[in-house]
Amino acid sequence: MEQTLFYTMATVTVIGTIFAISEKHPVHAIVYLVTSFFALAVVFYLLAAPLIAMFEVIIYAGAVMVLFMFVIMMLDQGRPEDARRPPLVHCLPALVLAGVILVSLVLLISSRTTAIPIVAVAPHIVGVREFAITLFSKYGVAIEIISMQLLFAVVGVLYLGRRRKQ
Amino acid sequence: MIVPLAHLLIFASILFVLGLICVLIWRSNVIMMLVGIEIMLNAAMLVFVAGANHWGMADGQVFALMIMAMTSAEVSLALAMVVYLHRGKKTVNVDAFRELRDQ
Amino acid sequence: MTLADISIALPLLILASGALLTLLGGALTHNGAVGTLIAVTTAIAAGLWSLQTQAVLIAPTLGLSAGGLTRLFTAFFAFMSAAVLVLSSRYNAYRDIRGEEYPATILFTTFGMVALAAATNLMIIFLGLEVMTFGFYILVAMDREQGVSSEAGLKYLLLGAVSAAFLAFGIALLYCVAGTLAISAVMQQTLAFGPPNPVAVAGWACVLVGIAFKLSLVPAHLWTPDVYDAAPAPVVAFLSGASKGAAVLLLLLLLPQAGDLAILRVPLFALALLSMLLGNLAALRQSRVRRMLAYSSIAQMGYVALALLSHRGDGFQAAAFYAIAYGIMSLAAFGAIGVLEGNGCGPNLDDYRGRGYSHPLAAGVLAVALFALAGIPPTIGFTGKFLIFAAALRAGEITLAIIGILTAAVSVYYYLRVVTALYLQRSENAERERISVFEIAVLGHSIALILLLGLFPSQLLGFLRMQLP
Amino acid sequence: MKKALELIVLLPFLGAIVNILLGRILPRRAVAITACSVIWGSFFAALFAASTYSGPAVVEIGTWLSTFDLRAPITFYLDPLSLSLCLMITFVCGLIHLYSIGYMGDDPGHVRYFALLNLFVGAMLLLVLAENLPLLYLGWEGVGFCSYALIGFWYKEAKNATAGRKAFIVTRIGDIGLGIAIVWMFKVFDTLSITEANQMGHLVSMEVITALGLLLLLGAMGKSAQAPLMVWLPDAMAGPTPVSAQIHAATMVTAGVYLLMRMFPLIGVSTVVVAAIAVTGAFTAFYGATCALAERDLKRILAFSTISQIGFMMLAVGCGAITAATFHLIVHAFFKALLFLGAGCIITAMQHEQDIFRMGGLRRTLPGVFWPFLAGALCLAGVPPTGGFFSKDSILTMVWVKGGMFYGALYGVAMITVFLTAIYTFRMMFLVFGDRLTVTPPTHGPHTPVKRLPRIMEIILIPLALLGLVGGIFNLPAYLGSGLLQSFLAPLNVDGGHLSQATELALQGAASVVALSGIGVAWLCFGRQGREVRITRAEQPASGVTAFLQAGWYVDTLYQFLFIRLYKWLSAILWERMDEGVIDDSLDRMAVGLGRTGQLLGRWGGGRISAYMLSLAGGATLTIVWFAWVVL
Amino acid sequence: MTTLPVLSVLIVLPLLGAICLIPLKDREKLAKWVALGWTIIELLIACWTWSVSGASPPSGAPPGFFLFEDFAWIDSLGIRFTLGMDGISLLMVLMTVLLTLVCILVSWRTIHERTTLHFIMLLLLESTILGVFLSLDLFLFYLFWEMMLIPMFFLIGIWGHGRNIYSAIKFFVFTLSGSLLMLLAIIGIYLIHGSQSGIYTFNLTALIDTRLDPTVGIWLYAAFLLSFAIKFPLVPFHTWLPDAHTDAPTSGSIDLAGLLLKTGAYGLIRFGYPLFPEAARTLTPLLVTMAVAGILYASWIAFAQKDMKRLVAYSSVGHMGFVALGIAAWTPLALSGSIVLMVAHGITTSALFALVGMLASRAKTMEISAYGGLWCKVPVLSCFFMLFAMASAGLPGLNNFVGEFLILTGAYKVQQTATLVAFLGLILALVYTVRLVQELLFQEERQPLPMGDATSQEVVILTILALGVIIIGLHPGPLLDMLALPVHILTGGAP
Repeated sequence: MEQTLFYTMATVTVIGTIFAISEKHPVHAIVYLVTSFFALAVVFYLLAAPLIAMFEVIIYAGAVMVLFMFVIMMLDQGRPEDARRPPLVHCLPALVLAGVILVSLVLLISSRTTAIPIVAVAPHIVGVREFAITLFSKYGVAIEIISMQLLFAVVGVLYLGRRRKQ
Repeated sequence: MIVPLAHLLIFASILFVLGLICVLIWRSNVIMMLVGIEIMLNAAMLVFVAGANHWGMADGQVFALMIMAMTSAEVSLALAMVVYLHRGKKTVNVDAFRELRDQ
Repeated sequence: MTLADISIALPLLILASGALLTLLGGALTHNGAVGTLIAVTTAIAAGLWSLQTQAVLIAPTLGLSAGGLTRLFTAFFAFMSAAVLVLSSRYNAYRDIRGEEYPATILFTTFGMVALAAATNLMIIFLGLEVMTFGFYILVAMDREQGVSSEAGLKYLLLGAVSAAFLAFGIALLYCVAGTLAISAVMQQTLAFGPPNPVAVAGWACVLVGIAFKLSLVPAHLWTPDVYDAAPAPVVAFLSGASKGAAVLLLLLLLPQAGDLAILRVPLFALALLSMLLGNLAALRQSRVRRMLAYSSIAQMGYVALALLSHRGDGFQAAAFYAIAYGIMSLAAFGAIGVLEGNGCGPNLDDYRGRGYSHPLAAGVLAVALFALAGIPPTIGFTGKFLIFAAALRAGEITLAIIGILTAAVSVYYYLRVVTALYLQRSENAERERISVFEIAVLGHSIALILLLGLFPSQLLGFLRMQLP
Repeated sequence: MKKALELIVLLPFLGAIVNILLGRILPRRAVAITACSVIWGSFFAALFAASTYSGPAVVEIGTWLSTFDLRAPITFYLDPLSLSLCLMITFVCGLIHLYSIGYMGDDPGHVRYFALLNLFVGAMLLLVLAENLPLLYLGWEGVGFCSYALIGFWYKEAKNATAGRKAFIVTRIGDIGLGIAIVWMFKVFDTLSITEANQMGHLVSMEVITALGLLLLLGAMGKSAQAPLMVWLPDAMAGPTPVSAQIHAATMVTAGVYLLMRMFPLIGVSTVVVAAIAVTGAFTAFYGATCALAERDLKRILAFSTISQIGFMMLAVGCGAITAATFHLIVHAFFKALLFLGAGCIITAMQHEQDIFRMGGLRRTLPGVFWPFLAGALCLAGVPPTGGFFSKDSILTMVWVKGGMFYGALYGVAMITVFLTAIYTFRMMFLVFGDRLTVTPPTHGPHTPVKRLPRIMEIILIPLALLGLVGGIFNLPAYLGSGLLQSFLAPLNVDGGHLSQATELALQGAASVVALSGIGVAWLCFGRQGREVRITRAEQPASGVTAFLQAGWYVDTLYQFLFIRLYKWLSAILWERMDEGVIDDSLDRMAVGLGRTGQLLGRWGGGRISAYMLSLAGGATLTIVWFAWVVL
Repeated sequence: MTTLPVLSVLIVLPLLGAICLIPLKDREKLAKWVALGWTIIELLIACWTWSVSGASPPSGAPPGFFLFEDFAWIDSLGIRFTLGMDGISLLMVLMTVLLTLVCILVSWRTIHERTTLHFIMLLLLESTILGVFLSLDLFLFYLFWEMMLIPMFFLIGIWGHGRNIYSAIKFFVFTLSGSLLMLLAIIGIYLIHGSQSGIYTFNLTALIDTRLDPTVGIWLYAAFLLSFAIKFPLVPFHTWLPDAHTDAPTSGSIDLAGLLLKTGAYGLIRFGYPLFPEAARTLTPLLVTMAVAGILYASWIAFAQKDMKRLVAYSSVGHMGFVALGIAAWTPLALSGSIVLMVAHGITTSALFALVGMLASRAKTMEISAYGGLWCKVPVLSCFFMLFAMASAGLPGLNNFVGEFLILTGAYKVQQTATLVAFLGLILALVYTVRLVQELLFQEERQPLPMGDATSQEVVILTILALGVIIIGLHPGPLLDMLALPVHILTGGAP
């Protein structure tokens, strides 16, 4: 059951992403992407990370994508008549490079010599409590750092967004 | 573990590469490039979560959270810059910005 | 949180609170000088603290370390940022970059570097690196009067984000293999002796791509000239000196813990080779001084890669030494360029004509820095190159050493072009040099360091030898 | 003895130094007096040395080059040969110095002149007295330099300067031979001492000795203007006439002969060398005589005759007849100096006209010159019983004594040369002194030999004439008593066998007949009637044999084409094509190429973010693929 | 007295002098006198070292060295501040201080702008060159070896004329390319020695004992040789020299010809051969070929030159070919000859450059064809010119001859053919010399040039050099004695 759900969701994610990147219209692309992220959130959930799944939905599919949408609208990129796909010349090298990378990665990952040890203990669900303990004790500094970064994102954006002096 | 780790990793790799493709082909639209970067980072998050699940540790999930926070900061800055640049050139085509180059 | 924890984390705390204070002070007084003053004080305080603090290896609970390398580089970053702040004050006034955001962001960037330096696990490393880069995204684009500077910012940001994605993906793969983020464990398990683990190898490939971008190694170097060209000169000094140093430090934190580095040899080899060749060749006919120095920086990082590659011959020490050396040299070079530009000097080589006589101090510093970059004794650049090539030969990297030294010979040409313009060519401009006491102090210190560490590197070397056996 | 030797050499140098340093502030007369007095001082020192001479002596004066196994101190070797040459040199040079006072009467460069002249004498004496080869070489090059500077003394005319240059370079070619011989000798003998080397000949193979001998011969060829390096001497006449007399007739040009005589104990054992010397000498003697036959320039005639006479000396050396060679060398110095000084008088009197076809009747106008000149001519032509006759005859005799096909042929050549010598000598005599001045040169306008000569110039001719005429007493043939020089030089001689008095007399008779018949021929051609015809004919450009001879067998032209042009051409080619063109340009091109490559590499991407991305992704691809390749 | 580190003082003093001059930027007159005083002090110290050259060697000194100083420096890398003086260095040091004095005097009136800077550069150059001649530590040697390029670069570039920038850069890049490879070789031998003995050191005496694999030895030596050959310069690495000389100011030319070129030869003698005896022997044919080619080729080309300085520059290449030949022969005689010729050439060529500079400063041209008939216009200068030209052509009794003769004598024993060919070079040398003399001094004046005869200052300069020419030519004994011991030791004799 879970496996089936997982594979389904994985397929949805991949297809959604493919649609997103091949869609000529940015607004549609964002919508496909939101779909894909929802599916990904399900995968996270299946991987015993409910918190991350929540954040994925709230932050990514919610805030970030809305931000994108907002900017698209603001820059007036949402008009369907302007939208066109990138020409094949642009795609070809990208596809070749990406294809090669993918093949190599897949070969490496699926190699029989892959020696990621199978954990002996029974599948262990990481609970919110454990997550929180790890987050705030072990990686307390990381919180500090990331908070600084968010602060300075604000600073930077404000600085850039400030009207130029005449 | 519901599925083998390798499957998860391959899934993530596909996502990552799709993101890369998006970055590479959408030179005509910087917003789509940013979207591609988001996809790549999501792939990374997926790997972290898979690893956390595999090892039964929370570290990976924490890392995923950090990535999420970091990307949102980056995206906001990037979008601000796009808006700022768009004011000057009225375009989102990245290749239009090539005043800096070797003569 | 014990006292030891606080003692170790204090530089971070100082910098963070300093950044906030700067913002606050600027907002309250509407005077940029206050911000700068606070920022400089903070930076110096952080640097001093880290110099005097005890050598405690790992903080009990925070997961930060205070080993020798950490303290050395923390001080390096902190003093560097103080110097950059000092240099910026007049330059920014000239370029009309106002506000407390600038000093605060410098501190924030330094904060990232210091975090990276103190890291004991990959997460802090990653975050520190990203914070640093994030700070630079802002700094590079700060000069809003120049349209191109935001273009540079965009280029840096897009490439930086992609490389960050690579880095994250790579670290994730490593995590999958090792099951932990602690550096030593990850390094031991992913680069163990015996047949390599394919997933780990894939992870390392991605990590290398990310780091190549930070070090601006070919083929991930293309942003460098553009950013160097457009960013404010002190920012370039900081970017070139400190951020490269941080990237090198990252590798120095990781690689010595590894079991077997053999698998990384060929990629590093290629990166070093291409960077040395391309950097030095592309700089030859540059007409813009900053772009020339950008290519030079690419080449210099090629030498660092060569040093890292030669880890079996004390290459890590050489790399660490050279990272610091390069930091000081670029501080001097771009500091001097900043002063010259503040005096109305244009970006082209031709604009530098005769500045050696009309602006003797700044031009003198620039000339010494260039000779140092070219590796002419008795400068730190020479000693650094000497160490690198000694390491390369000791490790048996003879081919690369020979190519490196030949490209170094070629590189002399373009450094000399600038010196030529400064001293050998004439121009009619007879304006007086405007340079503040603080700038003189900073540039003077950097020159003194270039010469003194070049002639008497014993102490630094001995220290590095202890840290990186 | 040591003091005397030191004085002999040092005095001239002293004079030179004084004149160089102080010449500009000293009065004119003082310069001349200094110059002359040091030479005469040197002569008296030589006389003193001769009077106390008791046997060969090696005297070390000071150190010079000395390191490791190489020893070349300043050491003099006084033996009969060097002593007699010293006497001759100081005496003749002393006279010439005196003569110069008159000759250089009002020339502005007199300080330079006398300084160089003194320097020359010093160097020449050093050459003669040197006990080791480097020291000899020092003198050797020293005289070469002085010759160079003095030939080009009137440097403002390019021709003179060029002549000096030519002399210097051509002799330097010969010097190389000497130089190589020196280092080679040092290699095989481990010594540079002449006396020691002369005794070590048996230690090495004959091939080496032959090679050494030929190298020395090359040196001698250059210095003594022997074929094929004789081309410089006629041109050297561009210098002041006393210089020609001193350097290019009496002393320096005989240095080559002296060198061969000096080294004869070593090289004389090689038949090849000896034969080569003899052939060189005979051929050069013949060559010089033929050229002199057609030459019109008074000084050049004398120059060719010098070449020819030195050829005789070489021939003598080639026969092992050291005494004969020395004898002729000394006597030749007297009469040739005489002839040159006389020519100097004539030329001065004729206001620098040197073409003998434009002279005539000087017998009456310049009697004080004519008679000594006649004496000199008789000596040169070998008319008995002048000194010239005896010295030349002793050479001919020695050639005869050697016998055999080879030397027989050489004897024949020598006899022909004697004949030719008589002809050209008296051709010159008749044209210069005979009859009266007939032709008024169209270019020079009418000129009459009115210029009064300084008395001293004519006076100097007399002692030289006397010495030339009676020079024979130095070495009378056996039938007239003992040969002074013969016994004096005995230790040096390689005994060439004995000759009955009858044969000797017969040979002398033959020689004198040949010489006299030569004079006769000259009389027929250039005497009273012939003179007019010849002079008229000389107005036309020369043709045929005359032209050939006048051009010195076209040797100069040949060298011009073969060496000089080629050298200059190649020099320019090497510089422009090779040095600038290939070596330097290839580096420049490489530099430019590197720069261009760099430019291309820098333009990679052209500022487009997409290209930057592709580059980054490409790098990533390569890395990952490479890792996959390695691991799988 | 022995406690004072004289050699370090010798090196540091000019450096201090240069620093002292910096504040005198606008007081050029004073700066000149200070620089002069400083060089004279330097000269006196050098003479003092000469006076102790017979003294017994201090403890720890390698055989043959009578002054030796050794201080700790970068211990972790085995680098020490080791200086030593033997006869060869002494000679070179004397020449250096003398020629620097000459340079200062030559520049006295001819440098009109940035005078103080000029003197600073001269002092810096003196210091670094002295360092090269005194170092016994390879690292230290290399340090000075490269440092000396900087002042030279500025001398050519700032006060030069014509294509001075091109020439300065060419000079720098050329010489640096060679020396960088040498740096690799230095590190190489350091590592090999370290791995063999366990002691990592750059000390020359220690490194001499390194056992080298033949192939490795050859490669290392080749790198050294390349570096020295460029400095020498040997054909075909010589093309920087004519340009550099032609465009340099007089003092630059003097320093370049008199001192910089000598460092190449000195390096080969002091480091090249002793460190790699076997490789040097193997590569001797190469060195000999380059030497002989240099002698012939450069002398030949010199003939075609139209520019006086360029002609003298090419003649330098030819003379240095002789030096190289002597070194290649590596017999006591030839080696002493080479060293003597280094000194002799230093004096002669410097004098010629000084003279050419004096002429050019009057006539404002370097073209040979502009001159002519100088003898009657400037007799004193001409007289000196003749003297130095003849010395350069190897006239016996003058200094060059001593060197050339010893070289040829010594080399003939081991390199017969090459020596024979080298003899031809003597002819070629004479050919271009007399051409120069004739076109300058003799013949009619070709262009009316404003000319005054030598000033008293010029006479002083030229007299100093002329005395050198004549004294060495006639009485080389002291000089040869000075060299005897070190040369003996270098060529394998027991100390």
